[in-house]
Amino acid sequence: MKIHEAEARQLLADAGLAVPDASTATTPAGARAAAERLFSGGAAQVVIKAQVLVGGRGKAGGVKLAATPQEAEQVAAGILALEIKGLPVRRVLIAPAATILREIYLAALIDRSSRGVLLMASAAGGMEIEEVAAKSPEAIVRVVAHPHAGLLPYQARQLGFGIGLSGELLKQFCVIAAGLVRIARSSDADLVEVNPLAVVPAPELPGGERLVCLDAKVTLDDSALDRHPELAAWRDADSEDPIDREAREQGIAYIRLDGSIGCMVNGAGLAMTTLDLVTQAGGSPANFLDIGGGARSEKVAAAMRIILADPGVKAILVNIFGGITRGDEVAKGLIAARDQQDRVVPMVVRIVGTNAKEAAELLTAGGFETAASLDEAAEKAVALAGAGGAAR
Amino acid sequence: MKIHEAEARQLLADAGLAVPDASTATTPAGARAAAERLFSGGAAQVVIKAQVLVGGRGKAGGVKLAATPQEAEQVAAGILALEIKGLPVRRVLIAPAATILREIYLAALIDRSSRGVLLMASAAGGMEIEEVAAKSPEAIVRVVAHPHAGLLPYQARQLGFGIGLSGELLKQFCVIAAGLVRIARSSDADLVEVNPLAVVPAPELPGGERLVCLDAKVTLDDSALDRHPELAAWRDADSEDPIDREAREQGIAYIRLDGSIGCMVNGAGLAMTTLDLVTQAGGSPANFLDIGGGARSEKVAAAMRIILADPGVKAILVNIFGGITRGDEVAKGLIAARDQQDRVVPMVVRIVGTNAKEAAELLTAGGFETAASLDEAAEKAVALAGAGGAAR
Amino acid sequence: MSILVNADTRLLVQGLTGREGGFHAAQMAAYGTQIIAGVTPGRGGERALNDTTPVFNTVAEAVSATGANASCIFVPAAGAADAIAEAAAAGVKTIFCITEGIPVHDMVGALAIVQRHGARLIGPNCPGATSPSAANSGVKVGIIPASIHLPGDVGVVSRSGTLTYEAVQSMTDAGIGQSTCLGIGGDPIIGTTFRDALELFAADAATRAIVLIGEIGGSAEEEAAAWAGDNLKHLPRVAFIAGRAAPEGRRMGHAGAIVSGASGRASDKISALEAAGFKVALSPTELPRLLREAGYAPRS
Amino acid sequence: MSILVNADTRLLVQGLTGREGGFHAAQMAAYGTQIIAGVTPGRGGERALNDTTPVFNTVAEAVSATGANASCIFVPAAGAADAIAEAAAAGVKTIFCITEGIPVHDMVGALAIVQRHGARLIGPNCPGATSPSAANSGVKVGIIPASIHLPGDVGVVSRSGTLTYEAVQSMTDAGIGQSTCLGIGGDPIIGTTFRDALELFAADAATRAIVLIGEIGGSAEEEAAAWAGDNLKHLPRVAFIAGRAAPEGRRMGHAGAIVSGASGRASDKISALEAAGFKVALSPTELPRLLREAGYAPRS
Repeated sequence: MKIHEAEARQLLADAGLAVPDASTATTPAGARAAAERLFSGGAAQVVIKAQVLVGGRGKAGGVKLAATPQEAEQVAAGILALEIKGLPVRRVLIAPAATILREIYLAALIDRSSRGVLLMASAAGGMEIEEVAAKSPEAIVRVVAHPHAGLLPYQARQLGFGIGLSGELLKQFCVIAAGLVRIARSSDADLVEVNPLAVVPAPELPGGERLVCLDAKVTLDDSALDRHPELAAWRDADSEDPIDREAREQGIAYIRLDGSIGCMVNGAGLAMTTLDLVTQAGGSPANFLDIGGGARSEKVAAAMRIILADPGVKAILVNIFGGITRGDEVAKGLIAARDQQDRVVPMVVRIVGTNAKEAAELLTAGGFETAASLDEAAEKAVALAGAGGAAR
Repeated sequence: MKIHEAEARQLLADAGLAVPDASTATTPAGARAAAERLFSGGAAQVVIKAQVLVGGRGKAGGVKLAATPQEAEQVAAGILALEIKGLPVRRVLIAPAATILREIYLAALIDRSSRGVLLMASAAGGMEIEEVAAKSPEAIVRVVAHPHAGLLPYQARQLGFGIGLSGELLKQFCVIAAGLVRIARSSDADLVEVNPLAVVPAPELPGGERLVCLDAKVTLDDSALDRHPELAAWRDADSEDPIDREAREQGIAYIRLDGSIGCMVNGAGLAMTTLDLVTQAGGSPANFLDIGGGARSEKVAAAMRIILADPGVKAILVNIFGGITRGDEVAKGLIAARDQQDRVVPMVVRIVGTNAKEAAELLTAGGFETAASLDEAAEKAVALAGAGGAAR
Repeated sequence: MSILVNADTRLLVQGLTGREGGFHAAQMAAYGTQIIAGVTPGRGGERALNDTTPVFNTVAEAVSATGANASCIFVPAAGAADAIAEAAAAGVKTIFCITEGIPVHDMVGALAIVQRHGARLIGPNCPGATSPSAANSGVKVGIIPASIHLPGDVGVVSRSGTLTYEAVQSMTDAGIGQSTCLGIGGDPIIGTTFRDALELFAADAATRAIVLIGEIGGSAEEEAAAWAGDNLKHLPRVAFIAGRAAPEGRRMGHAGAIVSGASGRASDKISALEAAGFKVALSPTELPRLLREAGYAPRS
Repeated sequence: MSILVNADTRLLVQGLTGREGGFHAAQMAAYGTQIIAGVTPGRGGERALNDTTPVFNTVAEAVSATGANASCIFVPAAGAADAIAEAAAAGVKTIFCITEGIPVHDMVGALAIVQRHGARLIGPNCPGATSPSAANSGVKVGIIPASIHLPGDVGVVSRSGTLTYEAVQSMTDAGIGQSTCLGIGGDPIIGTTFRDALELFAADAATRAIVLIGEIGGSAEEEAAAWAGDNLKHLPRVAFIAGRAAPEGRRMGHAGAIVSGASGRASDKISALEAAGFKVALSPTELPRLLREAGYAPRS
């Protein structure tokens, strides 16, 4: 689960890291009030940032400066009227604009290869890390945190020296790096990214510079949300599609796509394969949908509702390989679902494995179109979707 | 550093463990007031416990029950008048008396052999663990906590099942066992012991029983006190001998003994050996004293003051094997110390190793009695102490 | 003979008294697996599987009483990482974790404990492994349906569940049997990787060809291909990668299946595997034909 | 030839730019030890030891630039456990920690990391090790004064500092030289135990007799004796235990030196050592005589 910058900053601040004071607002007037507080607190300029769960908001005009409360209100009004990559902007963050001397990239993330929490740092902050990785991979310094003890002090120093820091900045960097790992572990986050981690003037300190976290991106592990109700409450239900929410609540993995063939499959790998074969057969899948293992007939009916809620669906392909899941349960669910449906679309069903024979009898009795192999099912589905099978 | 039961209970309570509410008092009237609070809170009886940093206070009359506030005042007066193993009782703890169904022993301690935090549990609580170890060693269940992750849930279960717990009590036990390890790690404690961990009636719970920590013993790691100022503040300066305090503040390891020969040595092992050889030569050491490595002349003078503060000292043996420590520095310190001294006692000095020659010249010029070998030094010291060399 | 599970496997089932654990343990036993103990904290002293199998409170007790050398874990997600650590600390050397939805940070810790004790974890969120055997009864650990297997000499390794069944069924239908069929699980952090599995198959005299079934996300297929290019030249090898049609940035069901930026794409995996001498199928049904084209022929 | 330190030792000094580190590194170099690098965070790029030795910010850099294979740590107590972990993680296999006063829980963690990386720690709070050598220059790591040593073939292992010097001096005075003289440290949690040291000496062809110098507290001497009784029969062996006169329950300077209840008493240790064939001295000065009585004769 992705959380907004505002909440990610709060996690950092709660961990004692240097994050500039900021507020959020859902209205231009609110943004003005927030800006007034910051200006009276000594800010020379404020930055107003769209809170949306997609990247690239800067290029989309979602991040702007303002020099007065009035300007902040106008700028916020503009941003709150935006839609960025299809997502409406419902909230903005208002923070003092910093004088940035240099930008650093720093992130703690779950890493598959090392099977641990990987710290990545680069002196080339501000840009996307993928860009740095492509242009100058040697500029990225990596350290894997200790699996139980977190980031050890020597590891933090290795990272900091690795990107050329020293003295007071190095010390601050080490505190922040260890803090990111602590946040990742205590919040069960897959990713805690600070970009930019900015070097700003600090005349009061030896060296005259300090580090502040100017942006933060945090992705939480869905499997661990149960034990963090306070974080789960941050789910942005407003920006979640109602159908996506139903799927989540039913324990169904559902991703809407742009095509016309609705797919219902058990197992993520098989579901991806089904999409691949539909595409290969010249069709265009309307969704990824995994009903999971051992699904009962009620879940099958829910999956059907979810698929049909997409008006683009012109045909449905059901592909079940029974293992834990019993084929006859799925067949019963399909029959029940069809009876409840308002909208009728052609359907091809392929059920093999556990209780496939019982399923076949039920389906034949119910007049369903069936298929023996996955390839055949994909071809039939494409044919059923007809001319509408191409991308909408 | 040992801390009192009252503070140990606070550490447990702060960690969220079940510890009965208690107060401390330094006067009988204070004890009465504390008891009044507990009686009005529903206690049927209260227990009044001497707060002293030695074992065996129960047998010494330092733990007593009272059924009324008046009785609590009288009992507290009696206990506050006690001296237990030479230590005056300056404070008592007043807690509700529990109805104990069974007693369990549980401790987390630094274990040399496994080089980790060892958990020890026994269904035979209430007695000293050494006694259980001697009588029925099989009754003690041991588990070594993970070096970084603390006590893992399965380890806590192993301990609990191992002493015959199940159901609700097992769950509570697991929480407490993990809590002791957490306290040991977060407070840098060498030992966190709960004895008894009592099973008491709890009609409100399934099973009708629950666990409470009725006594607690915690020893903190002296080497880590610097990073726990809040715990270091618990040092019982009142019950610390002023000479012990001076030694501690000077970084000198000093233990007063009962004999007549004061010893000044560099290195703990060599200091113990010096005591052994003095004893073997028929003498009786007045102290263990290790001036540490690299000691300068000021520290030597401080050590001399500390030794001479003991009126039982009739002779002094100085034994220095120079490595980091320079022999001439020690010799200078001895000369300076002698000049400042009120009391003159005979002294034998043996300095070998780094700068021994320079030291010998200084000592000879100063008219000190010297010795070549440790054995010779011990014999000379015993002779110098004369008839007074036997135990006082 | 096979990898990971065989006639010497003395299996304990953690969570044997649960619904899932009990059901699949019965299936395993029916296939021929020796199930010699169960562990459910608080149920020690009971017997399960029609009164044939003792249940213990702790894995340590179970191992010391029965000599179990492998474990299959059906413990709910909140306790599964602890169950893995318990098995490893008790000296179990081969640990299958079927449970899905284990928090990933729990797995980081559990895997470090597994390594510390010199054990091997398969999974989590994996279907297990089956070694069908013509000579005696086969052995299966986990939840792969018994019906899809045929004794043989092709090693199958896969990140997914039902897709594996699909692939194995198509092999069996074509008369191509398996030495061992292994599901390594679809989570980002898993105990045994594709490369680990290939190393095991390479050292197994009974395995004469390899089928690798991967999917988008991560770079485990690329890492396995890099190793196989140098070390697996002696074996015919084919592969299938699911997710060619998957959009970027969306997690396709499996926590591990996501294309992020330039990494995890099906096309890169397919290129890497082809460069390492794998023939890559466009559908699981093509695998039998490609195996033959790669030079594999079932023993008659 | 010796144990732990020898002519192949390529030493890095953590804390080389500090007062203690600099002083003792110069002493070591003068004795013949190859000091090839120093590490002090923030001082990378400087040179130390009269401009002969490069200083690095991290151990990893130092190892990769110089091929150091051993480290000697003079870092203050608050950072010493981290320095140990850093050395182990950078691939240094033999790590001496001289620092005293390291919090014991820090050591629990550091030792686990040392073990995880397959390294060996000696200490902390130890004087180090010296391998005097007649053939070429000797090697010493740590703070043992060079002057007390004589090349020879008696292995010395001890928990204490100056007591060791006392014992070694008495041997040297009597014409008995040392293969290696090792101080394992007086803390409760240490990396290399008496038993570990005896195992190393037993495997060292150049060691023909053993001197063990123990003290009250813990049971490391008993554990070493139990092993030696079965495995050290071929070597003459003598011991000394400090603390016969120590009272119960008081910590005698060393954090590890305390008699608690029935454990840690000198008498038990002496009995255990005698049962394992050690001759036990009443004073360090008796060690040379007892060595000879145990059948040891210096090679002429």
